[in-house]
Amino acid sequence: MVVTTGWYLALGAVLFSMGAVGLLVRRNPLVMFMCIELMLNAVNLTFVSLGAELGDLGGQLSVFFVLVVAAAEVVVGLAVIVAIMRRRSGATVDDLSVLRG
Amino acid sequence: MAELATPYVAWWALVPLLVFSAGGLLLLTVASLVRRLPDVLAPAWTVLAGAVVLVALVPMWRQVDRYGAESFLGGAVGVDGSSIFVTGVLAVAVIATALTARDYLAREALPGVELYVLLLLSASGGVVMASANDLIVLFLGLEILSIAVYVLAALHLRRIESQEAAMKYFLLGAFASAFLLYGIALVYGATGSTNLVRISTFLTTNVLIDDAMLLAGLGLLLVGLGFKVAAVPFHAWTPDVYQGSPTPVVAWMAAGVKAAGFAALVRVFVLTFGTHVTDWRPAMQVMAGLTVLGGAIVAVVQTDVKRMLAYSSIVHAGFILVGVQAATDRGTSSVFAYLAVYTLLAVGSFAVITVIGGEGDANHGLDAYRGMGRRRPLLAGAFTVLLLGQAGIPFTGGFVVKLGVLASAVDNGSYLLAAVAMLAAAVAAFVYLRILVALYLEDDGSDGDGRAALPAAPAGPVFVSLVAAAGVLAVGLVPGPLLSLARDAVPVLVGG
Amino acid sequence: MEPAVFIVSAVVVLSGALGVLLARNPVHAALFLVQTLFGVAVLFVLLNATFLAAVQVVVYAGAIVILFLFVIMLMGVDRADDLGIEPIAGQRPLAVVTGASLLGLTLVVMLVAVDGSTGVRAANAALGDAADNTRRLGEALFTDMVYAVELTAILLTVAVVGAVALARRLKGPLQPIPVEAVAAVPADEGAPDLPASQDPSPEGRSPDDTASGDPA
Amino acid sequence: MTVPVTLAAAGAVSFPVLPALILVPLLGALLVIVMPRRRPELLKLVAVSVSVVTGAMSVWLFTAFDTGVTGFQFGTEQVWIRDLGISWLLGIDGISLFLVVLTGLLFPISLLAVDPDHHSRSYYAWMLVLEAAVMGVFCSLDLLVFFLCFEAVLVPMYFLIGRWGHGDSARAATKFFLYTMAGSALMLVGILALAFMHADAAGEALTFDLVAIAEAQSLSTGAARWIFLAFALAFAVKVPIFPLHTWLPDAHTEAPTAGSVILAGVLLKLGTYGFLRFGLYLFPEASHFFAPVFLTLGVVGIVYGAVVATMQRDLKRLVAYSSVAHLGFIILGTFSLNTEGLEGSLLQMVNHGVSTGALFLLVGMIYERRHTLQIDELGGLQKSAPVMAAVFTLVMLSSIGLPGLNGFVGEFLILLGAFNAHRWWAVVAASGVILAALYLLWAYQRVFHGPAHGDNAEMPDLRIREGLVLAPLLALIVFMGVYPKPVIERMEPAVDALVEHIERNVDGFIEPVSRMGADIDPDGGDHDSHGEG
Amino acid sequence: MLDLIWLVPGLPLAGFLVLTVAGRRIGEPGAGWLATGALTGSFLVTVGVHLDLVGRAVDDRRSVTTLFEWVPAGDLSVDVGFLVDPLALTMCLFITGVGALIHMYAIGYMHGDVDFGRFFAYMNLFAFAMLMLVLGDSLLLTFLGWEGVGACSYLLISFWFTDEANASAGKKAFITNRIGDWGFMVAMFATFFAFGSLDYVDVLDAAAAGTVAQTTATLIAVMLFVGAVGKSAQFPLHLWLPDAMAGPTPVSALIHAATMVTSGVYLLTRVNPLIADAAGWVPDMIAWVGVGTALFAATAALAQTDIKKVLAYSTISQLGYMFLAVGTGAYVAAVFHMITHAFFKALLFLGAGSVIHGMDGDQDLRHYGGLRRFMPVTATTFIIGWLAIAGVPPFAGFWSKDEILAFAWDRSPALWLVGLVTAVLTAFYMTRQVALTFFGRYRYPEPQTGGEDPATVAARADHRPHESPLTMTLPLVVLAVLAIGGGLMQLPFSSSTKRLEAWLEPSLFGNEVHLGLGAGTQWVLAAVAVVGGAVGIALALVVYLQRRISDRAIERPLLADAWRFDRYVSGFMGGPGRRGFEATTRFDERVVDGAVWGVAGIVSRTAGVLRLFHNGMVRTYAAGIGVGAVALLIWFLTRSTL
Repeated sequence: MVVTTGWYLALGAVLFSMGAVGLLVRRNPLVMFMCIELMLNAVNLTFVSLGAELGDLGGQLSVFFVLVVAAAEVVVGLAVIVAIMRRRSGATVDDLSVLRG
Repeated sequence: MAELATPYVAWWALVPLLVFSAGGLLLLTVASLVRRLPDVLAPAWTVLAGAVVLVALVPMWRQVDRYGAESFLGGAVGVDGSSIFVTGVLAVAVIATALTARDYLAREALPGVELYVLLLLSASGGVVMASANDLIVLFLGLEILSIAVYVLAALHLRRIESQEAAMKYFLLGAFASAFLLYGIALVYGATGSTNLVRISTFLTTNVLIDDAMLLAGLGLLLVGLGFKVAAVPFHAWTPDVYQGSPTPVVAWMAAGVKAAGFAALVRVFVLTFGTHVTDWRPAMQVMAGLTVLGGAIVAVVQTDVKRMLAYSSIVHAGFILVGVQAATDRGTSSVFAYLAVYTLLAVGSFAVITVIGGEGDANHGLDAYRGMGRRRPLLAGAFTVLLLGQAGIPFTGGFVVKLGVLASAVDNGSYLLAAVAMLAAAVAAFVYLRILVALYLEDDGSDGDGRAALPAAPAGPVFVSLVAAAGVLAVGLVPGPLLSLARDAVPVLVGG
Repeated sequence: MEPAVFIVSAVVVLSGALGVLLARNPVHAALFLVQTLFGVAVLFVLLNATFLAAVQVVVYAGAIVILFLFVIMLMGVDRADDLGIEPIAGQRPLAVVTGASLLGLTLVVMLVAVDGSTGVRAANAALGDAADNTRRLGEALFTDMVYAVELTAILLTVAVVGAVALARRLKGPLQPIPVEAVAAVPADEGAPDLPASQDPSPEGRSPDDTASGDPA
Repeated sequence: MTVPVTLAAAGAVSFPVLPALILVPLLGALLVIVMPRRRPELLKLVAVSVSVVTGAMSVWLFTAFDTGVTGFQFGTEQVWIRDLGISWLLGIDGISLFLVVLTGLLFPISLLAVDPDHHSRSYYAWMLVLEAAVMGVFCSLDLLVFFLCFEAVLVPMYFLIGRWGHGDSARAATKFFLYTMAGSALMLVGILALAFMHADAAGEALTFDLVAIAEAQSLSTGAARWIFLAFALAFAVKVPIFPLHTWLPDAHTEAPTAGSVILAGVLLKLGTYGFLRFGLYLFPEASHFFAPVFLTLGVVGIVYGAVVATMQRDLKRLVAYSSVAHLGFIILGTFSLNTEGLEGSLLQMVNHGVSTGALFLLVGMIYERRHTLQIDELGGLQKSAPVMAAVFTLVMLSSIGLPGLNGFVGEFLILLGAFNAHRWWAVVAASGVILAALYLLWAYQRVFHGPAHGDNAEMPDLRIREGLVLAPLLALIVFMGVYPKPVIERMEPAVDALVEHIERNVDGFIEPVSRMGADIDPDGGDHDSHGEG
Repeated sequence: MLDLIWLVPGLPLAGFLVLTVAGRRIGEPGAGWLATGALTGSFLVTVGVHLDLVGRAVDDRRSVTTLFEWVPAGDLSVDVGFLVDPLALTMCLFITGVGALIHMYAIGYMHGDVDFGRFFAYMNLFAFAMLMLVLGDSLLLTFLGWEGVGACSYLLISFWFTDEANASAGKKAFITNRIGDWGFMVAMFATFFAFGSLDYVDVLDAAAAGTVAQTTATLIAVMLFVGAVGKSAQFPLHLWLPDAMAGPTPVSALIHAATMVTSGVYLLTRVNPLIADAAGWVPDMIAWVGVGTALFAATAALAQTDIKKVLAYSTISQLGYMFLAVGTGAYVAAVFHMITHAFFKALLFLGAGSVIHGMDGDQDLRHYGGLRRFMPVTATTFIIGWLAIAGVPPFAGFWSKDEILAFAWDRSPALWLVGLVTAVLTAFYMTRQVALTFFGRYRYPEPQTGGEDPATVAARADHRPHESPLTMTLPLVVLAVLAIGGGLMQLPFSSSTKRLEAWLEPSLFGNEVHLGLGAGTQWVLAAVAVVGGAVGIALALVVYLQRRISDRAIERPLLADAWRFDRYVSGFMGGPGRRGFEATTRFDERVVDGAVWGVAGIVSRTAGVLRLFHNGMVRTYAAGIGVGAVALLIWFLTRSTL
């Protein structure tokens, strides 16, 4: 049997959905953030496999930038989390709901 | 080994981007090298950068006017009327924010130049979005803009609310960007490219037997961009983030981020996917309707002025969407005109709120505004004009631009949407009236001459609010110039 | 042998993802994440994206996850969080339904649709074999994509500046954490009414609350 | 695009008087704002003199108006938003003339009559802005400019009610603002739709020129009807037509005296004027089609307003509800679509402005003296204030519609026209005159008759200044009752033109007029419908 | 002389204006004399015009004098102009004449009133309005006068406004009149609709030419009749007149006896061609309403104890006679009775006023008695008036009433019979009044029914009734003379003695019915009428002088209450009517306004629901994004070619 691109894409879809679900169910900001990383990886997978099917480099190029963006996001995101944890260590995102209404 | 053929660069078109980014980096280095920097320098520098950009835009505008739009850097960048117009709007927002921020930082005892640096850098991100001809580039611009704004939101390190706002904004923003990226990937798969020009040529030349992937990609793109412009149901972050973030930053969010976001929305949907307008217009119409109604209705029950204006910004986003969904030149130009006026309204209003917020930036309840009409006639007058402008009362810029988007909607026959928008506007008017009531009608002259309880009115914000109010009135009375500018700002796609 | 590798690494990827979802301890979650990332890297190799595979391992698994772990240690938030409770009513069912329908829809796109992509072939640059994958990438990045590359520079600067700005410790007192934060019950502001009778908003504090925010 | 604006010989002066009508008050407002703090007493002087100048110009218009000419006079045009084809297109005809004059007269009077108790600077500024906006409404021949002014009126009125009103004025002001704004929300959509459809049909550039659009009549029947409804809603709220009237009593009760005078005298006319100028002129077919609805609502308003007025305990509320009844008459006349009815409505607009204005002034004077308007707290005032009682009697009789006073002529013409068009509506509406007598006389009896106790016994009588303020209104009440000819003959050409316009554009419709030897078929309903005559 | 006709209403108007401006300064008695002078002047002018007209040929006796155009609107064009014809002039003559006398009388009667000036201003205004009513050359102008007199009667009834009762009476009069005016207005609309004009000349000539369809004419006639019923206090709109006695007595004499209340009769006479064109049942209705009212009011008058109330009901009753005449087509008889009635009823009212004046305002018959000793002139003249109204030959009343009865017989004996009974009753209650007032014992100092404290009784003891001053007695005398000789203007013996008929002929378009009875029948009828009158008088004398029969037998509370009709009506007004009004008001507050607040409530309630989404929880917001994404995907996939 031969592995078509569809398999990769499907895998990406599953991974993406799992990431989304994770973000909705986990309360630890760090873990939620990891779930976002899962989604980004799903996207990367999709990019690369599509690029492969198209015989095109564009997909891989895009992934390159996604990686960079992911890194930047992680830096800032973790910085924000650190800034909060400094004052309210161990707070879940649900505890951070002063702003509402 | 062959020489790499570096693509052609039209440097004149990159001036705004270079000024903003280089300005930011320079400021950063200077600030980190020189200790005890006079704290007037950073804002002055930022304002200067904004002013330089504005000046630089004039010849660019002429150039584009004469020789038409241009694309370069391997088709990654395209400068046209719209990108220049939006850049101008961004520059204005930068200047206003910087002017407001100086006194704010002083009052809140927040040292450091990072705010200005990040402001300039995020502005450069906005410029990139406004001139992006490639989805990846657009995404990068958007991330530059957003990541800077995440930090800006958290910048009031003394207020836990500030960090909470940043956290929410950040998590949701990242979530939304994931969708956006997935959308880009699908579009790439469907069209074989991320370059807007190639995509549109591809779509105009081929008819897809099977456009599921393309349309799914469109949907996901709409999620990502809808989040940036705070369209229902992707809007929920707006009130919390606006309420928590430092007020001058909120001005930038409302003005700058929205402007960039809508520029991107127009570039992607109206321009690139104009061929599929029948597919995405209904979705966007529903979104627009939900946005105006949702924003207006929920705003009614708010008692925190900053939050009220957050919801009103959602309403405005809905109105702008009304212009976008028209997907006509009239609609697009009305969108840009709206963005310009809304920028004035936002920076002005939030400048006033900066003043009233008082030390700690926490005093935003309606009762903080009681009797302001007597104690602060000038500021109250400016605020009145700005609020009436947001309500879209005739002879303010707000009315003119609302008229524009409605006209475009009616022009392409979406009467229902126009009617819904007007009704929502009527509902939203209640919110502004409520603030006006606090300003003028609930003045229980209790606090003697009142000046005692009054936070000091720093020059910067007052100046900004006055100028903004004047601008709003000016546009309301003489709308011709702005509208013709906006008409020439209709974007075009040109290949490199 | 490709199917075998695919299936194995798919299992690795998905199990890792599942681990991230379900691990009670964030440290474990991070490690599961690493697992997933490796799996993806393998898939990259399968797809002739050798360079990306390498970057994936180095940057992601190497840098990013380590960063995560640092923060976890630094903050001491490594205590297991309780997955048994769900404060927001109906959040989990909603999450599952949303995720499921998301999955369903995307799968429809990916599979029911004519297999794979519809776009033009090799629009940007021909995809070579694994051997010169890196060279081609480099060429593309520094010719057509040079603008984007420059932008990443700005992006990273922003990230650094932001991290620095947030890391700074302020002199002078901080503002108190609002009471609502401690007892996070949704306080319902009074019913909407005409301005005649205002209800005081939670933000409208008496001056002495905010006074603590004064700089010395 | 140019309008068929006939520059009447007298009107063809180089001086652009209509823009002046709008600009003079506006500049006056600016002047008031920038006036030096040290001389507050000058504020009133400036404000009054500005409004007097405006009033003088409007009266000059009345005299210079060319009776023989149909179409618009004193026309001027100034492009405003070229992209949308919006321009300041001003002109007046026999229909708008009198409302302009009325505005010009009422503002100086109400400025003279009452002084604000605080913030006089902004008070005068808002009053002048209001005058400018109202003038804009009555003079503009461009749909969008009309809408602009129509909406702009809200802001000054909102502040006048809210800041200088009594009682729960903030609530009343907000209700007024939102109610009317919500009402006119759809009108903007309607205007845009109308303009675009016209542009498409006529293949011209986008224009909001009233005359051009109305004369072209390029809309499909269905579209015209929908858009008419959008307009009608806005006007109906403004008039107000039952059941959209409940903002009026609140606004009146809480508003300051001057506010009430202007509100009743001028602002309510925005709606009725809108029906005449825009409803009938732009959508003759739709107006004719929906006429039964509005006739019914008008009649209901007449009876209903009177009934509710009878039971009011607050004098101002009573007068407010009487306005509902009177405006019901105006609607009735408007939609009887014949010369008598239309002229009656126009006349009634002016009359109602004068009479109710005077009534509110008097009520305000009573309030100044007694600080209450609760009817059962008043009584026997005629003993202590005979002159005021006499004046009140005169005004009341005019409001009841006593022949020989102004109120009667309008009412009679309206009913006459209505009878020719839709007999039974008129017969029912005529019973309104009974009820009018009922509530006004009863109120008068409870306020002025009977024994006087407490403060009522030594309430001071009318002062000279107050008498002088009222004098012009009283003079008008008598004059227009005895010799309305100069007024009617000025509106006749415009009204005839309007009626012909309707006849031209509604097929099968013939102006319902009286005919020698006509028979009143016993079963006969309205004989107008497709005027078998 | 004819072109001076504008002076007739002009002089009173001038008087009114002068008095309103300077009434207080002129003061008493100047103001009174000025008003009287004004009216006397217009009387003289009227006489002049009369002579002028008499000098003309019969067919030349109708002329229109136009002053200016009043309401020119569309097809409608109404002038302010005067239609001078025999009918109008006849009215003017007795209005101005009797009016002048009553003005003069009022000078004495209103002596010492604080608002002396205001009173005469109103009186002059009334005279003006009344003259406009009769002289107006179009229905609209008549309507102006019509409403004008209504307003004046309102002002004069509530003249002493500090007393709530007077105020209410005035209001009641005005509003009841308005009900009639509604009919008048509808009639005018119909007239304009059918004739395209409101001028009498056009309308009446057209109607006389028979160009008007019967239904139209019927509608117009009926509606005008409604108006007339209101103004002339016929059943069921008679309610206001008894209350109207609250006004000063001269007002009652002038407005509520001599002039205003007769304008209904005038109107119907004026539009006789329309009535002629109307369906046959219209005249019958008029006749029956008239005679019914006559009987009804007469019965009520039997039991009244207030001297003015008796006269009020008798006025209603006499007006009933006039309507009977109109209904039977005897317009001349109607006018004839109108005039004679004006004479003797004014006389009676003024006499009553003089009595009240002499008795310090006490109006209760039962307190009087034997007053002829104290006020001889009043007594004599009052007795003359009594004989006149009782239909005793040869006094004026006899002739007019007899003529009416004759016409009634001609139309239908039933009408005649009711009329006759009424005549008997009239004689009875008038006799009762005279007996109780002027004859019998002087009862004033005695304690009255329903024992009262001795103090007041003692206070009354030393009161001496006195005769009124000359200004009051002189008019009495003059009117008495007229009441005696008034019949001369229309004697039934031969056509040459029917001067009034001959004179009015041009105004009647030959619609005057001519009696088909032989002289014999007429004599019999007259005899029967006289006998009836005599019987009534005799009965009354038996009851009230010889006290053979207890007056309890006649003065039933039901009658005193005028068959409780008024009670029922006001009961309805104060009960269900008022409740209905209040219900409407509540409806306005709760439902109509409630709906507005309901909308506001809906908005805020929706907001309350929506804000639950903004609960501050990131993951909720994320869920929102997820759901939105799913929704968009669904939409776009439905659009795709799957």
